[in-house]
Amino acid sequence: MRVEITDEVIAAEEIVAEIKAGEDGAVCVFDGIVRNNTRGRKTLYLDYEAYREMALEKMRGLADEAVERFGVREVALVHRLGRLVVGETSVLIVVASAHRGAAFEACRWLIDTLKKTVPIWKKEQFVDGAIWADGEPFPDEIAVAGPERQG
Amino acid sequence: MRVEITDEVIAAEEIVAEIKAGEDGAVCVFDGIVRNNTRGRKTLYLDYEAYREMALEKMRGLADEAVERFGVREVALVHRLGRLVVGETSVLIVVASAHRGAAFEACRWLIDTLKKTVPIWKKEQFVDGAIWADGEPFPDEIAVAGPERQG
Amino acid sequence: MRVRVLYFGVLKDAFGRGVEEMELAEGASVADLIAACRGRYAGVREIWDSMAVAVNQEYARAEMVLREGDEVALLPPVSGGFDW
Amino acid sequence: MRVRVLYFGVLKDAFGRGVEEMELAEGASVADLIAACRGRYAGVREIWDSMAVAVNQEYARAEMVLREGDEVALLPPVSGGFDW
Repeated sequence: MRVEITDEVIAAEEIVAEIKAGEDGAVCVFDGIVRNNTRGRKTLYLDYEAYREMALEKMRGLADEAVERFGVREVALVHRLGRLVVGETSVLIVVASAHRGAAFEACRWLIDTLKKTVPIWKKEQFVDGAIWADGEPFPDEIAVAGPERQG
Repeated sequence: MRVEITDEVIAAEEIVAEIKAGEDGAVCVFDGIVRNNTRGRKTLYLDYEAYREMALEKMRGLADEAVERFGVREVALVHRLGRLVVGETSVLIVVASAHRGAAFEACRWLIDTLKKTVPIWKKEQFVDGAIWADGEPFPDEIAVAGPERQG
Repeated sequence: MRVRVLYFGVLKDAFGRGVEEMELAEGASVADLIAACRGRYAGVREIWDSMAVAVNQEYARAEMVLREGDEVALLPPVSGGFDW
Repeated sequence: MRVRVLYFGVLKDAFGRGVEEMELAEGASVADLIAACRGRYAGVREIWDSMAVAVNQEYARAEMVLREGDEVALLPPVSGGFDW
């Protein structure tokens, strides 16, 4: 299990090569990269920040859960923080498994769940301003309704 | 679109690097590798053979259809033939897209459809004998029922 | 009429060759060709019941009528959908 | 009692800092802390309605009662589920 938060360029080839073993028949890789636009607005770069200790702990938990839920053999989950330019990898997920179905499902579940539950944010720098990217709302079991919604 | 049947080692890193463009936010890769066993029987190597011209034509068709069906930007689809040892890549699929959902779905559809409809076969060499791998039955629209089933 | 028949995978091993010319009656269909081949090879029945045929590199139905010079490929199920 | 409050993302920019110590009444809950912070920042309501809170690095419910020395993090929705 390789779970990391890093400030450096993610060495994708190395991570993929390292994870493979003789009993694997399928490797599924998700590479999340910085896109040159958001809804047509031109992006210059992104700044990623995290609640670092908690994010790493949550990522470890997701990797363990993926192995248990989908029966895959091995998982790598690496997120980069700091300033990333267009084309760079912000998150890399690699899943190795005997069979492809489990590899795909675990990989998809990992990125979907990571993006909803791991405390990492990105600020997008456009040519004409910067915004914190709209996040997907937290799942109900995590969200804390504001006081006005509780009454 | 990079669609190839090759007798050489598949240069995965090169293919992935080549496919990425500024408008992509997600790259999904499927790497099908030779496993060291099939149902517990130890594998020495696999020999892949194809109805080469037809297989290439079918793969081109699948790549085009993936772009159209899932709205992804770009697809690479490379299959290797000949003798492959444990750990080597037999098929590599790379899908680049603005969004991850389409990338995953196209990648999964490509490998599932390739394995049912592209005329490529593998013979497994075990320590104690060789067999042509059991294939999944052809989809109904492709299968030709034998004469005995027609009456 | 003559057609060119290609064998792949387990069928190639069974027939001991990958290609041959076959003489068929005018109006013979894909099903007729399969029946002729089947008579020459007492292999496992499942292969014949789950195979596909390509005529000139396109999948073809059993009732398709063949023509002089066609390239007919007999295709066992392709490699291992449930294998990985 | 004193707790340590961490701000992230848009909240960090809004408060102009990433961390501060806050004095709360004994028995104060996560909801009480949010109400206090909300009073100090007239930002968009949606953030407060869709955020999460972690106490000592675990997601916590609004009714959870805080204790002296807790690390409480206010977390805006995480990065862009519908973005890629």
